[in-house]
Amino acid sequence: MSVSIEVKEDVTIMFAGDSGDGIQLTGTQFTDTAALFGNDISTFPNFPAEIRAPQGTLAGVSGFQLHFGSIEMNTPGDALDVLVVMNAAALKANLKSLKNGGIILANSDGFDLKNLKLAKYPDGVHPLKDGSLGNYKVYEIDVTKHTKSALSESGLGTKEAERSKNMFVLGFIYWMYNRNMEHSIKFIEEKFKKRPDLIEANIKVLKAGYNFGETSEIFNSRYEVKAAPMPKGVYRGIMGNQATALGLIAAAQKSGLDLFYGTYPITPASDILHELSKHKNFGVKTFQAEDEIAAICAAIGASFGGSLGVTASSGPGIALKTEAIGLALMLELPLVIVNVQRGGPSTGMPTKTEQADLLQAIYGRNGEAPVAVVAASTPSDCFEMVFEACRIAIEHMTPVMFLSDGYIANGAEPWRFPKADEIKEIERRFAKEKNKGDKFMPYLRNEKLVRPWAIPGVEGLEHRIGGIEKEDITGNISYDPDNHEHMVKTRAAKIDMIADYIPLQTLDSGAENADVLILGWGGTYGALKNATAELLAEGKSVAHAHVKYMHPLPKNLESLLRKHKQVLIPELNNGQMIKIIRDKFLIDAKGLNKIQGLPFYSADIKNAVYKLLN
Amino acid sequence: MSVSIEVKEDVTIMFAGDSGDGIQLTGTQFTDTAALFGNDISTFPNFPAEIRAPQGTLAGVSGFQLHFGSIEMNTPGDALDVLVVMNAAALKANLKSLKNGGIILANSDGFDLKNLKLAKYPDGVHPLKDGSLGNYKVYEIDVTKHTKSALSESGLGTKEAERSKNMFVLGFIYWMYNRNMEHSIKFIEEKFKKRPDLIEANIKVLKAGYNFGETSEIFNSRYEVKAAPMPKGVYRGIMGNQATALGLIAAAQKSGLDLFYGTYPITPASDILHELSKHKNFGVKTFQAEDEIAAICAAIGASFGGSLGVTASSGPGIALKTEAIGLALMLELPLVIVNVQRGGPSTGMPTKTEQADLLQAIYGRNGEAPVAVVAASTPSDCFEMVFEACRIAIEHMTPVMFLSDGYIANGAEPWRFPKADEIKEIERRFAKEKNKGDKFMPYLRNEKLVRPWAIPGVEGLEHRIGGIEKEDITGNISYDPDNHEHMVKTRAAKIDMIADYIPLQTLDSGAENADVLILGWGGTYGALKNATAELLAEGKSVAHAHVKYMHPLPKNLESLLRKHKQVLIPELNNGQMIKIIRDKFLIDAKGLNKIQGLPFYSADIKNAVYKLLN
Amino acid sequence: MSIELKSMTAKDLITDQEVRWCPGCGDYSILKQVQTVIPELGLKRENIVFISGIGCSSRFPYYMETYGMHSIHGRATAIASGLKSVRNDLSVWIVTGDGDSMSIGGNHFIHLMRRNFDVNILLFNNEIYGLTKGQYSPTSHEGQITKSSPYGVIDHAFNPAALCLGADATFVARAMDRDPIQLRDVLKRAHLHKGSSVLEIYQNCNVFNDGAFEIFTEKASKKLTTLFVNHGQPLLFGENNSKGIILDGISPKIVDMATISSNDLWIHDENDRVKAGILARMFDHPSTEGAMPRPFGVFYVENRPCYEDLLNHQIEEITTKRGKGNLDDILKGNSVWEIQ
Amino acid sequence: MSIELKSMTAKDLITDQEVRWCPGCGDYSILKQVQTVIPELGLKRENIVFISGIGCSSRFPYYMETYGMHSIHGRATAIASGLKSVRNDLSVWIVTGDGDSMSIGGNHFIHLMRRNFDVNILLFNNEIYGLTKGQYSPTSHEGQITKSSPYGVIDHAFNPAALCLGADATFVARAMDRDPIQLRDVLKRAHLHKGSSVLEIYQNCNVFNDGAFEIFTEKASKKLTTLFVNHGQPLLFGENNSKGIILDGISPKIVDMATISSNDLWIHDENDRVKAGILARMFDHPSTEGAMPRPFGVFYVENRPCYEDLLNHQIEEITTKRGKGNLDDILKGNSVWEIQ
Ligand SMILES: Cc1ncc(C[n+]2csc(CCOP(=O)(O)OP(=O)(O)O)c2C)c(N)n1
Ligand SMILES: Cc1ncc(C[n+]2csc(CCOP(=O)(O)OP(=O)(O)O)c2C)c(N)n1
Ligand code: SF4
Ligand code: SF4
Ligand SMILES: [Mg+2]
Ligand SMILES: [Mg+2]
Repeated sequence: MSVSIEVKEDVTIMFAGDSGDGIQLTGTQFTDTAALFGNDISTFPNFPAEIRAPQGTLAGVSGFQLHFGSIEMNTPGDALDVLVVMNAAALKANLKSLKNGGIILANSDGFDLKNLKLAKYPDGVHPLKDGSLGNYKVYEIDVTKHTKSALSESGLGTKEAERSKNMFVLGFIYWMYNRNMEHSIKFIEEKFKKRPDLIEANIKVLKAGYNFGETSEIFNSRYEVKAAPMPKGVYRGIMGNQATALGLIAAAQKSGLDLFYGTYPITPASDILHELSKHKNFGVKTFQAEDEIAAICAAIGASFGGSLGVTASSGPGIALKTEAIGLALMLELPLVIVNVQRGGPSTGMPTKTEQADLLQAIYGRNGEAPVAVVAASTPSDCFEMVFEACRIAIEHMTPVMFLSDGYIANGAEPWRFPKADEIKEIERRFAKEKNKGDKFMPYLRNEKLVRPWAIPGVEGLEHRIGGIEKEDITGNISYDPDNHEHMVKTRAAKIDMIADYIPLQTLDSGAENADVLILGWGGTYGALKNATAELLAEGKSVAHAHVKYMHPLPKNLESLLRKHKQVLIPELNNGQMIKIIRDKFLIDAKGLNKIQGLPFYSADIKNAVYKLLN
Repeated sequence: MSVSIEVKEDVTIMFAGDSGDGIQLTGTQFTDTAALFGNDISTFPNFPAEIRAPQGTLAGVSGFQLHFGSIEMNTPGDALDVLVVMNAAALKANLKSLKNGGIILANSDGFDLKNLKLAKYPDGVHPLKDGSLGNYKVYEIDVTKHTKSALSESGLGTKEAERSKNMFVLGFIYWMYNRNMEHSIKFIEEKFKKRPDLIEANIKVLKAGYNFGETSEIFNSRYEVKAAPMPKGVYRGIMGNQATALGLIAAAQKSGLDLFYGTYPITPASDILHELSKHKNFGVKTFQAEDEIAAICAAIGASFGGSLGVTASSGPGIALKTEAIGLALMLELPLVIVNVQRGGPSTGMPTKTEQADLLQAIYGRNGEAPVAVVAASTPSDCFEMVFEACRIAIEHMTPVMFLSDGYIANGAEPWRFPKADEIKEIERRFAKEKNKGDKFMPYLRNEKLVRPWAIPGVEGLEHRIGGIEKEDITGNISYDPDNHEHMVKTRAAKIDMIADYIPLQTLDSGAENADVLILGWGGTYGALKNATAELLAEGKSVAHAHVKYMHPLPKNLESLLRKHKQVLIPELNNGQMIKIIRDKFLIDAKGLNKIQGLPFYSADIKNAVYKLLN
Repeated sequence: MSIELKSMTAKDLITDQEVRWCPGCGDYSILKQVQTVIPELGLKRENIVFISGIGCSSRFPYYMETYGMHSIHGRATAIASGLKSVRNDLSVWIVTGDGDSMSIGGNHFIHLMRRNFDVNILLFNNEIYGLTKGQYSPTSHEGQITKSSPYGVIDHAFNPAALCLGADATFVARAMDRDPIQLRDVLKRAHLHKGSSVLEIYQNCNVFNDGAFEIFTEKASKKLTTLFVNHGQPLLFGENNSKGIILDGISPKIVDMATISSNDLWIHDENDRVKAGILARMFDHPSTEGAMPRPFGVFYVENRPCYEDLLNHQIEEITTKRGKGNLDDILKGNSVWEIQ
Repeated sequence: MSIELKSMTAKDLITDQEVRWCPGCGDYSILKQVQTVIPELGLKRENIVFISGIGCSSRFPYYMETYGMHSIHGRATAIASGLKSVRNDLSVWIVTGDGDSMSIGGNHFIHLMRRNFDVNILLFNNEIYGLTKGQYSPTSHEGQITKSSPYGVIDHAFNPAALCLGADATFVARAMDRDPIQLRDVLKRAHLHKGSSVLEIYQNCNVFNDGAFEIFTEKASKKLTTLFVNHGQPLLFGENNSKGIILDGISPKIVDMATISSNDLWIHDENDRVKAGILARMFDHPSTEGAMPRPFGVFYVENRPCYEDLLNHQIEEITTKRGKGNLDDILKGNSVWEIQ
C-alpha cells in the first residue's frame, strides 16, 4: 500500500506520558532535529505540579509541546495536531487540547486495566476501544512489545530495555515527518559514552521505531514540513530562565563587574540559580540565602561593595523583598530584582503562569518608592531585557525589577545569539575622588540626577548611607520638611528621566490609525502577534504594540495610543497595566483578562477584537 | 496701670522647651482646663526625633501645640498666636511658625551663653536683645528665679525646686486667659499623693505664676476666649492611637470575640500596643512578636482559632506583612491590619506624618489580592473607623487594612464618646454544623460570597485551608484553570460587594454643582474642612467630600464627583488616591501634594483652589 | 470520652485527598506512624490542629482528618503561637521541613522554643529542599552536590539539636522514618511534654537526596552507627550492645562492654542540659575516623511554664484584681466634662 | 602603610555628625573604645565598613569616619554577608542591638554564625528597645516592667551566648560599657579572630532600663558578681581573687581559695565548646540563691574556614580547571545550527 506525503505549514505535537517515560528528552530531541533542519520552533514543557505523583496517575503526567513549521512560530501552538501518549492518564489529561480530526498515537501497553484505573476511567471504559475517540485518527502501537523484541538479543534486563521505549516513539515520529536521525544518534553516543551496550540498544530501538513506520501498514501518510525562511545566522535553542542567566552574565562582563546573585529557591525562578551556579568560572557568585529578605539584602551589600547585585524570586518571595527594595532605592545603589511571575495570590499556583505582579512592582512599597520596571516578551527576549535591567540599574543607580513569567521562563525558541563583541557596553563609573572641594558628597547628582557610586577602599571617599531620609547632597540624616519633599520628587524625577535613555514605543505589526490597537506587555507577545497577523489577514483594521519598558513608560506611548480608535489591553491577570494606562492618559482602554494559569490563544484575542469592532 | 481684656475667637499657643521641662504636662493641663471651660480644642505634640538629644539642643526641643476657641476647632492651628519658650533652642526651632505680631513668652534663664551656643546661635548673637524679634511682642520672664524664690522656704533642693518651673508658666498663662486653676490643683494633689511637700510646692509655684501676671506691670493685656457652641453631651479628650485601641476593644466586645493583638513595636504605632497592654482585664491578649511577620501570622492563627486577630505597624513594618496579608485573603479569615502611616520610603521619617501607603494598601501584593481598606479622618474618628474595619473583617471574612497616620495618631481633640450600648453589634457567626449533606464545605459561600468561619473544636467540621489556590466550595488544592479564574473573580467580587454594606459618600460642606470639589481622605480632614469654610465665606463655589472607605469606594462616589466642574485631590503624598480616581472614573482630577511630614495649612488648599478657579 | 477513645482509629484520620508524595518517600511512613499514634493519645479529632509551612512535608495537614492549615513558607510556628495563645484547649502539631523550619523559618522557630508554647514540632529533616526539586538546605552537608551546588555545598550545616538547646528548647528528640516503633514512641513523648517539643525526624527524600541516612537505617550499619538513649539507662550500642559510652570529664568515649560494667557507663539523664548538649554534638558522620554513634531518642526535657499559661494567668490575675473590664469605663477615661 | 598606621588616631574616626544619644547612654563609652582600638589594628580607614540595622545602637556608623551603612531593622548581618562575599579585603563591623540582632534579625544572625563570615558583630545588649522608647526585648528578664509589659514580661529571655554556641559561632565573648579596658581588649580579640566574632556588650540604657547591669558594673558588687575569664588561666573572682571555680564533673562550683590550690581550679580553655557552654549557662541573676558570677571575656574560639574563603576558593578551583569563562562560549551553548 502506498504512503502519501502531505505538506504542512506547521504542526503542533505533544509528547505525553509518565514522568519516568523520558518525555522531555524525546521532545527536545525532535525539537533539535527540527531546528537543525531549518524549521522555526516554539516549545513548552508541561511538568506535573511540584511533587512527583505516583506513576500512571493524572497528577503524574509529564508533557512536552512542540510547534514547528515553515512559517514564523510565535507560540507553542494553541491546539494539537498530534498527541503522542504513553499511557491512559496522558491521554485523559491532554485530549481536550487535540484538534478535531487530530492524530492520537497511543502506546497500547499503557492502557491496561491498571493504567485505566490510575487514570480514573470508570470501570469498563476503554477510550481506545469504546469509539469515544471517533473524531480523531487513533493509532495504537504496543511500544513496549516492539522495544523489547528489538532488544531481545541485547542482553539488557527488562527494566533497562523498557527505558528506551521513548526512542521507539522518537524513531517513529522521525519517520512520520521524514527526518534525519543523525543528531539523535550522535546524542545517544554522547549520552551513554560509558555504556556502549546502551548506545547500541537505544540506536537499535530508535531505528526500529523508524522502520516500524516504513514496514507496518497501519500508517498511510507521512508529512513534510519545509524549512522556514528564517534570517540567516547561527542559532541555538533557548529557554527564558536560561536566557535570563546569560543576560546577567553578559551584563556583568559588559560593565566590568562581578555578578553576585543572592536568592532563595522558588518555582519557577530556581532554574536561573541552577544555571548560574554552573558558571562560577565567570566570577559569578551565587549565594543561596536563608530567605528572600537575606537574599536581597546580601545583593544590596554586594552592590555597596562594587559588584552587580542581583536577586530573584517569584510570588510570595517577591512580596518578602518589599521592605528591602525600599532601602535600595533610598541608598540609590544598582540592584536588579528578577521576578519570574507565577499564579497568585499567596502561594497561589506555583507551576502556572500569570502576569501577576505588575501593580506590586510599580506601587507595592511603603512611602513614595519609585523603581524602574522592565518586562520580557519571549524566552530569548529575557536575555535582552534583563541586560537592559542591569544597564538601567548601573547607569542610573537604582533598583530595577525585571518581570518574566512561568510561561516564557520554561518556554523555548530558536535564538540567533549575538557575538560577545556585538553586545553594547554598559557605562559603569566608580567615584575616584572627592567631588566637592575637599569633601565627598555621596548625594551630589549628575545631569541624570544620578549620585556617584563610591565603593569602600578608596581613601577620602569614606561616607555613610542609610534608609532614613537624607539631606540632599550630603546624605546625612535630615528631617527637614522641604528637604524631604525635594528628595521625594528628585527620586521620582530620576526614575522618570530614564525615559530619555530607552527606545521609543513602536508598533509590532499593523499600521497606525487602526480601529483597534492591541496593547500588550510581557509573555503574551507571541499570542498577540499571531492574533494580529490573523486579524490583518482577515482585513481587519488592527495593530499590535508591545510594551517592554513598564516604568517609566516610553515617552511617545500616549501619542501612539491616541492614533488609534480603540485600545484593547489583554492581560493574563485581572487588569493591571490597564489601570496605569487609564490613570496616566485618561484613555478608555478596554481589558481582556484571562486568569487560568494558561497563555492566551489566538481565538481569545480575536473574539475580543471582533466584539470591539461591532 | 490698667490691664485691657481682649476677646478672641480662637488662639493657637505653643509651649516649647527641653524634653526635661515638663512641656507636655503643661500643655495637657491647660488643654484640660480649656476643655472643661467649654472651649473647643485641637492639640498636637511635637516630640524630638526618636532619640533624646542632649539638653538645650535644637534636636532636644519638645513642643505642645494647642488650638482652642469659641468656634469649631478642626486643626491644632496653622500658625501660632503665642509661643512660650523655656530656652533659646525652643525659640529658634519654632519661631517660623509664629504669626507676625505674635507673642513670645521667653524664660530669660534659658538664654544664657551656654543655651545660645547649644541652640547654634552665632557667637555674640542674642535674639532677645538684638532686636531681631521686632515684629513680635516679646516678654522675658526669669521663670527659674521666680520659681526658686517662691520655694525659698520650701526646703526643697534646687533640682527639685527647678522641676516645678513649668507650673509657674502654667499659672501665668492661666492668668493671661483668665482661667480657673481648680483642675490643675486637683491634678497636682492627685499626682503627688505620696509627697505632700511637692503638692505644696507645685501649687505655690502655680499660684506664683498667676499672681506674677496680676502684679508685674510688664503685661498690659489679658484675653478672653468664650466657650464654644458644642453639641450637648459628655466629652473627653482623645488621641488617635488611644481611640484606635478603644475601637478595637469595643469591636471585640460587640462581636463577642476576644481581641488578639499581635504586633512588633514601631513608631508611631507602638502607643496602641502600650494602651492595649494595660487592658488585659478586657480579655485583651497583646503579643509582642519577634518581628512583623510573626506578628501578623500570630494574628492569623488567632483568627483561625476564633479570636479577633489584629496586627499593627507602620512604614517598613507594613511592607514586611505583604506576604502574610496574601495568605489571610486566601484563607478568608477576619484580620485587621492597622497601618499608622509615617513618612517613607524605607525607614523614611518615622516621627513625621504622611499619607504614604494607600497604593500599597490596595495594590501592594503578589497576584490578584484584593482586601478592604478604610481610613480615619480625625483622632476620634479612629474609634469609628477601626471599629468599621473590624466589622467588615468579621462580617465579610476578609483582611481589612485600617489607615491612620502619625498626625491623627498623636493629635487630640474633644470626643463626645458613645455609651457602650449605643454602639452597634457586630454580627459574628461560627459554623455549628455541616453545610452540605454529611459534609462540611469550608468554601461554600453565603449571599455575601462569605465562607463559614469554622473554628477548631467543633466535631464534624474538621477541614484544611491553605495558601495554594483552592477548589471552589471544597477548599481542596486545585490547579484547574477555570477554577482559578473563578476564585480570583469571586475573591474580588466579595470585596466589591462590601460596597453594599457601607454608607454612601456625602458632601462634608458646600453644595453640589460647585466649581471645585475638594476630595480628601484620611488625616487631612480638619485642614480641608477649614479651608472649605474659609473659601465658602469668601463666596467661592467649592465643596468638600472626605472619603473614609477607600476600597471598595462608596457606590455613589462617581456620580457625586461628576456633579462638580472640577475635582481637586489634596494629599500628603506624591499623588495616590488621585491615581485610583482617574483610573476608575476617567475624571481629570487635579492633585495638590505636600510631602513634608507636615499637615496641610488652609493657605495651601486655598491657593490651589484659587488657581483652579482662574 | 472513653467511647471517643475506642472509636478513633488510624482510619478516622485519613482524608479524602490522595497522598501526593513520590513513591518511596519517607513521608509516607511518618504519616502512617502519626495516624497510628494519635488515636492512642485520648484526644478528640476536632481538638487537634496540624499547621504546616510549605514543602513536601508541609502537605501533611491535607492528609490528616483534623483541623489544619497549610500556611506559608517558614511561618507555621508563628501561626501556631497565635493559635495557642487563644486556644490552649487544642492539641497543636506543627509539621515542617529542614528548610521551612531552619532556613526561612529559623527566627520563629527559635522564638517559639524560647517562649515554650505547648506545641509539638515534627521536623522532617531530609537534608534537601524537596518541593523545589533539590537545592541544598541548612542541614545539607558540606560538599553535597545538589541542583544549586553543582560543585558542592560550602555552607557549614546547622546541628538542629544543638540549635534547639541553644534556643532554650524544653524538649529535644530525634527519630527516623525507617524505625516506626521508636518513632511512635517519641511521638508520644513529644505529645506528653507540656511545652515546645521538637522532634527531628530523619526522612529519606528518595528522589533528590536518596540514602542520606542509609547508614543509620540499614540493618548492616545501623547497630554500629546509632545509639538509642533512654532516661536512666546506660548508653549502649553495637551488636547485642557490645559497646558502651562513658563520659570522661566532658568527653564521651566508646568502650568495649567486655572490659567494663554498665554501671560505669554514661547513664542518660534527659534533664541534664549540658549532657544533652554533648549528645547533640555527637554529630560526626559515621564514616569519619573515631566517630561516635548518632544518638536517637529524647535528648532533653525541661519543665518550664509555657507561654500561653503565663499569658492566661496574667490576665486572670489582673481581672480578679481589677474586675472584668467595663466598656463604658474605658470609653469614659479618667477626665470628662459636660456641655449643657 | 606604616605611615598610615602612625597617622591614624581616634580623632580621625570622628565624623562631622553630632552624636545624638541621650546624655549618659552607655553607647558613648562603646563608641569611644571602638575609636580608640581601631587605630591600633593596622587598618586603613577606607578599608573599614560599619554596617548597622535600626536602633539607638545602630546609629553608630554615622559617628565613624569610615565607610558605613545604616540599613534596615535586623538586616545588617545579611547585608554584611553579601558585602563580605564580594570584598574579603574589607574589615567589616556589624553594630546591632538586642532587638535588632535577636528579635527581628534572629534568623540572619544565626545563619551568619553558621556560615562563619569573617566579620565582627558588636551586640549592644541593653535588654530593652531603646529607639522605640522602651518596650521589652528578647533579652529582657521575666517580670520586667516596660511600656509594652505594664504587668511584667512573660517571655523567657534568650541566653545570647548559648544561642550563639548553638548556632555554631566560632567566637563568643562578653564585655560591658563600663569596663573600657576589658572592652578594648575583647574588641581586639574579635578583630583578630578570622570568622564571625560575636561580642555581646552589656550597655546601659539610662532612660528606659537604667541600672540593668549595675550589679556587674558597680564597684560595690562587681567583684563578687563578675568573673573575667582568660585562656589558660584559672577561674578566679571575688575580693583580690579570694574565690575560685572548680568543675566537678560538668557542674561548676564556687570554692574558697583559702581551701584549694589554683591548679585544681577550672582552667579556662577557650577552644572547648562544652565548657564554653557551661560558662554561657552561668546566667542566673546574682541576686538568686547560690548564683554563679557572670562571666566576661572570650568564652569560645574555633578555627573554621570562613564562608568567603570557601566561596573564592571554589571559584578559583573551577576557574583553573575550566579556564576563565568566555562569553561567546556560553552564548553559543552546546548545540547550534546555521541558517544560510
Ligand atoms: C516565601 C517562599 N519562598 C520560597 C518558596 C519555595 N519553597 C517551597 S518549599 C521550599 C523548601 C522545601 O524544603 P523543606 O522545607 O526542607 O521541605 P521538603 O520539601 O524538603 O519536605 C521552598 C524553598 C515558597 N513557597 N515561599
Ligand atoms: C521593620 C521595622 N520594624 C520595627 C522598627 C522599629 N524599631 C526601630 S529600632 C527597634 C528596636 C530597637 O531595639 P534594639 O535593637 O535593642 O536597639 P536599641 O535601640 O536598644 O539600641 C524597633 C522595634 C523598624 N524601624 N523597622
Ligand atoms: S521530592 Fe523527596 S521529599 Fe518530596 S515527596 Fe518526593 S521523595 Fe518525598
Ligand atoms: S534611649 Fe537608651 S539606648 Fe537609646 S540613646 Fe537613650 S539611653 Fe541610649
Ligand atoms: Mg527538606
Ligand atoms: Mg536594645
